Amino acid sequence: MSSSINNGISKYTSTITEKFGEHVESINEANRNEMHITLRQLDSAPRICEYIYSEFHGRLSTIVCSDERRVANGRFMLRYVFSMSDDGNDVFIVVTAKIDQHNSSFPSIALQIPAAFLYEREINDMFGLTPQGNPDVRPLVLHEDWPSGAFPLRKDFDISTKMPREHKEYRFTKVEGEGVCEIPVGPVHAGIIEPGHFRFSILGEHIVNLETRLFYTHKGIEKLAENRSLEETLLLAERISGDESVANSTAYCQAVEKIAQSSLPRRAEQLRVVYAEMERIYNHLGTLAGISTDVGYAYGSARLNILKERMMRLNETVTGSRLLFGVNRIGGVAVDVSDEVGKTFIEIMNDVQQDFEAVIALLKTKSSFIDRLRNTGVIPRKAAKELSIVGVAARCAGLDIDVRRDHSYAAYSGLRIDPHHDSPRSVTKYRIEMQKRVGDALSRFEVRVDEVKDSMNIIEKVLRNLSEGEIRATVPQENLKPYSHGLGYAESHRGETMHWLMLGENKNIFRYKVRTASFCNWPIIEQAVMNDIIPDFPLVNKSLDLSYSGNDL
Amino acid sequence: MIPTDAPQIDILTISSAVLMIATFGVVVRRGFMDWLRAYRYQTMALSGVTAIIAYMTGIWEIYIAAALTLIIKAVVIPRVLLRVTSQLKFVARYELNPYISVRLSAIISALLVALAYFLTQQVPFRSDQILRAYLPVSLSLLFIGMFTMVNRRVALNQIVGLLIIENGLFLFATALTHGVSLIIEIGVFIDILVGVIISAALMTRISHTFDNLNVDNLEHLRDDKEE
Amino acid sequence: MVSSLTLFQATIILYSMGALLALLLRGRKYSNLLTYLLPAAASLFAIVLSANVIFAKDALHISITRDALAQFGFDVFIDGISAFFILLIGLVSLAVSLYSVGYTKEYEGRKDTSILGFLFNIFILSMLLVVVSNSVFAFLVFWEVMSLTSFFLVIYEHEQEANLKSGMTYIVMTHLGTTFILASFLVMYLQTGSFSFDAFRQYVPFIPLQVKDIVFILAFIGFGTKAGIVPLHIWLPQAHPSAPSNASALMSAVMIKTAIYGLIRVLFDFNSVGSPDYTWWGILLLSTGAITSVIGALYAVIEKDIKRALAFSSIENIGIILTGLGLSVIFASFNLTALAVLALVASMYHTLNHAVFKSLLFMGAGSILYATHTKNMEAMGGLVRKMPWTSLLFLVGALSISGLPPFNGFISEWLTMQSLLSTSQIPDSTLQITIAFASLAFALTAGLAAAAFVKIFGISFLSRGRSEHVLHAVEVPRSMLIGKGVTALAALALGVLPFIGINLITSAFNIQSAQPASPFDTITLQNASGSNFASLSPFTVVVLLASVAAASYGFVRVVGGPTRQVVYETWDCGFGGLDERMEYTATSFSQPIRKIFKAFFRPRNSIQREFYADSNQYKRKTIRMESTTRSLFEERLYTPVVSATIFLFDKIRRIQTGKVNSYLLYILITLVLLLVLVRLSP
Amino acid sequence: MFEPSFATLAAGIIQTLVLIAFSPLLTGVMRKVKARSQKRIGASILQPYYDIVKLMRKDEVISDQTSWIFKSAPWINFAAVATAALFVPVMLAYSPFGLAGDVLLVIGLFSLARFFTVLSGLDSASAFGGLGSSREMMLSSLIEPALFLTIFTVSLTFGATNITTLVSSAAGLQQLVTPSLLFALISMFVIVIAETGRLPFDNPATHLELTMVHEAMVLEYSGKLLALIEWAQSIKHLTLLALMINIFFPWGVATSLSAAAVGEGLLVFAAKALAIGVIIAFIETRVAKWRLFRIPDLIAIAIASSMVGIVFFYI
Repeated sequence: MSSSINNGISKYTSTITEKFGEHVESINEANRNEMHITLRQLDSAPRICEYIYSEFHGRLSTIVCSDERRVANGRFMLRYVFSMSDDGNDVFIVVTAKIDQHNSSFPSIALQIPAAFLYEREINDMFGLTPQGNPDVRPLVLHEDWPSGAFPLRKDFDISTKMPREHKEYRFTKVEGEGVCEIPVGPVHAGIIEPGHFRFSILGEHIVNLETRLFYTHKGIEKLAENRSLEETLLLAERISGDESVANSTAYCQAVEKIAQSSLPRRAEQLRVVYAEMERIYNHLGTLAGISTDVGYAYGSARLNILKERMMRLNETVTGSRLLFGVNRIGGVAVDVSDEVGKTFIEIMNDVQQDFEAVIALLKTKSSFIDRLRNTGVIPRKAAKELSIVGVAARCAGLDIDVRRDHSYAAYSGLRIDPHHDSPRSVTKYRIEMQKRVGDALSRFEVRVDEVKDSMNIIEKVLRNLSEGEIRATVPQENLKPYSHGLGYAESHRGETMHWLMLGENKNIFRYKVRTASFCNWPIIEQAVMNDIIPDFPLVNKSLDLSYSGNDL
Repeated sequence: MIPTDAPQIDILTISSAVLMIATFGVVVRRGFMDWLRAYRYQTMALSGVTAIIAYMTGIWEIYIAAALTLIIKAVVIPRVLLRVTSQLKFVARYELNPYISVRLSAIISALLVALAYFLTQQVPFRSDQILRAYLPVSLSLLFIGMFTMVNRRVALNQIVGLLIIENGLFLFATALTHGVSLIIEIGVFIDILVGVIISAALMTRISHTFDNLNVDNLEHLRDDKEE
Repeated sequence: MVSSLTLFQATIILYSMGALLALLLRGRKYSNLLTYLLPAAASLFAIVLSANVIFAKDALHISITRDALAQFGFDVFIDGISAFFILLIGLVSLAVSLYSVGYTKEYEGRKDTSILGFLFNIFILSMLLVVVSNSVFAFLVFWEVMSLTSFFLVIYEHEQEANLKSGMTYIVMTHLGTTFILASFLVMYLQTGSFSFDAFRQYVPFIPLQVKDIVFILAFIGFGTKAGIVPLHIWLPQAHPSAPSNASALMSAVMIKTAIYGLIRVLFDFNSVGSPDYTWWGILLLSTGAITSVIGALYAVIEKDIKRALAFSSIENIGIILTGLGLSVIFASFNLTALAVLALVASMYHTLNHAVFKSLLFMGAGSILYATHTKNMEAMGGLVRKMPWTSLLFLVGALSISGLPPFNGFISEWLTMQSLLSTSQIPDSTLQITIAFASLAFALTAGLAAAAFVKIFGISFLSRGRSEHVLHAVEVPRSMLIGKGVTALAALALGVLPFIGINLITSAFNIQSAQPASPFDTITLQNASGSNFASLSPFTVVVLLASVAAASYGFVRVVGGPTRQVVYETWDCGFGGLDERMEYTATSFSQPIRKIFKAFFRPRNSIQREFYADSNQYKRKTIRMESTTRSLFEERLYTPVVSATIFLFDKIRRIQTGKVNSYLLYILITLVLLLVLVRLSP
Repeated sequence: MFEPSFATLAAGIIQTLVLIAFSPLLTGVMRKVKARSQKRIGASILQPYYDIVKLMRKDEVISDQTSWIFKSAPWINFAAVATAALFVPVMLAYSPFGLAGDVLLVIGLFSLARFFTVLSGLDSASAFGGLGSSREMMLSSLIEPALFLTIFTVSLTFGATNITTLVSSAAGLQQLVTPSLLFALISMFVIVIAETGRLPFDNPATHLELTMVHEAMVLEYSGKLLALIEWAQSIKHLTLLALMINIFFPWGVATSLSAAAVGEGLLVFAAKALAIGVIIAFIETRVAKWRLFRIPDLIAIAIASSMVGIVFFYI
């Protein structure tokens, strides 16, 4: 990993110093692509964040709060992470603000940066820090039965505390007007799916408003990780969401590797790409099958599910796990792919690809199928941008966001189409394609189909050019200093996954913040179903493929 | 009420009914691919009808016309259209929002059929069996084709109306004259073929030019949205 | 055997006494009871009177004409047709009178109930006198009395501005109608030289066809206005709901039938439609009927005011009645007598049925109003547990009006459908096809009516109460239940034993038909080749239904053993705590239909969202949804006409100084036009 | 042809019992066909019977918001549908109750059943029930005209709405296909699919409450009441198929009461019902559920088809 000066960072540094010099305590660069701006005063955070958001076009990637009262002179720390990817820059701007421990509130940025809404509510729940100026501070993570005054992510909260249950009421937005009624759906659903509550306000079939309520199965992963060893936490990371095991473990491992400044063998990086794409393929196939089920087209879903099953069996043959558990290790990967396995892999995959293309061709000529998808659940591009949604959901609305390229990791560099490296002709074509996407379920369907084919090509390309050598490097332990921190990220099949890690004493975890793609994307469903009809909701939901488990950490 | 001792199967009326059904199959489709497929069936029915006319009149030329119909209209024209339009995006090939909803246009088409029968009732040469059976059908085809053309917004889908009209004309001519001279027929077929190709090519151009679709416009277009 | 005259006198005297006592006994202890028991007794006499006329053939003809005023005589003639409508009036007013004993308590202490009682009695009496009048003068006088009393009933609650507006629309429209009726009669007078209906009967065959056409058109518009045909229906859904519910019941169930009575007089009594010249009369009636029924049903489905929904349903049913009537005229004009009889029976059966179930439903709606003080369905719900008897009786009404077996609505709709199916015997294929297509409207009406009444019953009575209006609702007094019970029983009787209705109609109209001779016989229709076209025996159906139900209960019991039931909350997806906001509303229920017919309803949903900050449109402070539909007739027809009229009057006022009475102008213009036409006609 | 006698009455009742008893089998076969065509093995074709028996023995959970309507609706539904089945010939060309009611009565009884089912959906005070009820009424109010027009066409052709007359003259028809019947058949086929809530109108196999039509209405039912509803649904399906088969494909129907004729009639009927059931099941796997507000288009096609049928009849 090179430690050369990142050009992007220096550009931002100068502007920030110029504009906000008096508010900034320090600006420093860390972990190759992180630019840390530490503020003198908490009050200046909104201004500087908004500046980065509106002038630099930074995308709010996550907000990390941590209780560092015992470490940094008794303070809560707020870190606003912005992802910068314009002009081919690979930079994360981290705005760090300190909250005095006597102060139990911080200024909200949610009205300026809509994406901050959920983060601020989460912080309000978990740390007891109130976002001043945020009109909605209803509990998000902790439900009505959680007693007030208990903040689980504060360091003085013991994880084994037994909490008494209370009974309060959660207030949903009420739509005024005669004839409007509500449909409460969930948390228990008719199918075998995870819990989540949807509150529709409807007029007949017409959806007037939708509010989601999640976090029914909050697992407390961030709290569980505290004081655990790095290896133990890897197991935890893999289990955040069963179908995103590779993405999450990759992101976690990369965070650790970044802090340790370790570099990986080429073969390990390539294999990480292979596993990540394998995960993407079987999940996209599952989602496509789900879309087909939800429009009532059983034949299509049966055929796609068969393909998904074949891919999952292939996962098992190659890695020993259908869900690709245990493939990543800190410093590399745990499972190697021999040449022989690689060959059969490609063979089977090509076979699947042929079948896949046949099914898709069938689906695309089925007008009853296409008619259901077209113009259903349209994600407005503006909303997608303002709510900082990621992954397929963003790409289907024409937002070109892909962590694999924007903040290229593992062996992804050069594998994705990149406006700054590829030929102008192909880039123009790619951009036109992007602009044409209208954000409906059909776009999502098509984007997923493209990505499946794409992933298959990537795997084939990587496997054919697999470097020789080790699959795991030793991590330089001396670099794992107490209270050093770093960002890890990966593009799961749902989108950008962010892991922020801060080490404590004894190379244990001090604070582990996970933000999956689902957390970012859940709010968009409330926008996507607007003006749609009720029977199309399951389809919209499925086409967005949001995870409950990945959200309810 | 049909007397139970009716004569043998009335092949003429039934074939005209089948042709009618096939035509409805074309009218109610929204997607380009769907109506093309339905158009193929309609043409097959038409060529069957032509063969029946040939059998009834015993003019061998009409058999050739039937075969030509089958080959050119059921095979060549669909292929040409498919090829020419293959690069078109789905948007340009799918009738999202006709001026009159599909449900109403189905019923209007039925009314047009009734009108066609009503008009041809007055035609004096009803003694001619073939004409009696097919004249109203061909007139219906004309009406329905025109209505379809009027009703569609997507340029490519207006061709469907043209093709229906053309089939109606063909039936009209065949039924009325019991087979025009073969040469003329071949000429007509080639004419149509060229027409279709030109219009399809034109459509492709047009939709390329207007391909930048506005999302907001699309939202308004969907016909099952209120407001 | 009491003579018809005595019965007639007794009826009139009792109604008049009821009216008088209502005023005299103002505020006394038993005033209420007497005010409504007298008309109830009078109604009984009326029913006996009609039975006497219909079955004992004791027709009544009284002439009170003085020579000096020969043209302005009060002739009374009760033949079968009149008697049939007297029966209708008697039956409904019996039920409604009983109902009113309890219902008027709603107004006690708030309003002067003696006025209501007075108007109520006079209103029934005037309707009765309309159908027995045998001269133009008498007819119009009583018609006017009927219109005025009903107008006063509409504005009875004049504190509410909406009611005044309804009253205004009503009085204007009804006078417009009267004008046309008057014009029609005047043309008749010009041709026959007499104002007596007897003279009309006598001389009409000699009137030239074109004049007859004019007479018919005028009468059709005039009576059509009263009946509420589209597009002249505009007053009906305003006026009927505004009146007190007992008056609404009378207006919807009976008053609009007087218009049908008028049409029948013109069609079958003054004229004898027996040649293809009259076919277009039938077509006019049929097409108007088809349009009226569909439009009435469409509006009934989306309406959320329960009484307005019922009023729209009345329009729909008038459409069905006119459909039957039109078919009858068409058949008659082709000399298909048996079919003409069938269609007439269907139409009259529906007239009778509609009187029965619509009064039942309006009384039910009145009961809800009585208990909850609201007409808005969105505020109701859960009444089935609070008002079990009312809900049961209302359900009978809803089932009947939806045309479901074994209730009476099914019989008349079945007969109408059979009449429609029999049009294959008309020797004109264009007409056949047209009627076949028109039957589409009829079937659509039937489907929409069922949707409307599922909604009305389901939203008002079932599930959870939607507002505090229903919290304190209790079952209505017994007298109100008896009133509804009478009509519910009639609905069931007419449904299970159609023999009653069919025989009544055939005797009243003095027509021959091969119909059931005994109560349990089947109705049988034959096709052209003499085999069984269709037959129906509702009684057998009821027996079969009952035995199948019993058998299936036995079977389930044997296979399944005893049932153990656990009462639990409605499934809420584990979220806990369903409340009244989480059940379907009336607007939501009808939204799909509204959307499908959006070209007609022009629905608009406007959503206002208020945000905390413009930069964040994802967090809403408030959301407000307004959903409206537009009334095409008001917007496209009446508003332009009214503004044009106002414009015209403005102009006239500028020229002339004096006030212009609009009705006089109407009459004048119409008369002049008519005279010119008559002059021009050969 | 058939003299009213004890034997004909008994035969008529037996044919109805056959229809009622075998209706779940049709459901089972259709499910099996669907499963096979989706490359699944699928449950036994007898599964609907197991379901019904099991449900009948289960306890019932009744919502505390419901009224007597909820408890009586399944019974009325079942009784109305089973009574309607009495009027429909199966393997005989007549039904003994033909004089008591015609095809319009059959439809009336179905409407009665539907009326109560829809009310029961509203009675449970759950939004799902209301959703289902509202959709059901939307569909039925549109199907009504399509159905009536189809009957119009058929009754024109055979000169009756009386089912016995209909089937006898259909069976006696020399000409196998007439154009108007062809159009009526198309229309009838669409209606049967719509009335019985199959794809593309309604997905009987879905678990998504928000997309359901019929299933959403009966979501609150359990135990015996649910068994009745499911069974009634099967009976309705087979009754409509029987009506369609005997009007449009009456070949082989028993026109006399001999054992051979009846046996043959039964076998031929079973074959035809199975064939149509398989066709419907196959269509179901090959079509996606249509968008809710596109469904009227399909019904409009049925209506248009009947209209053209009428035109063809009068020509």
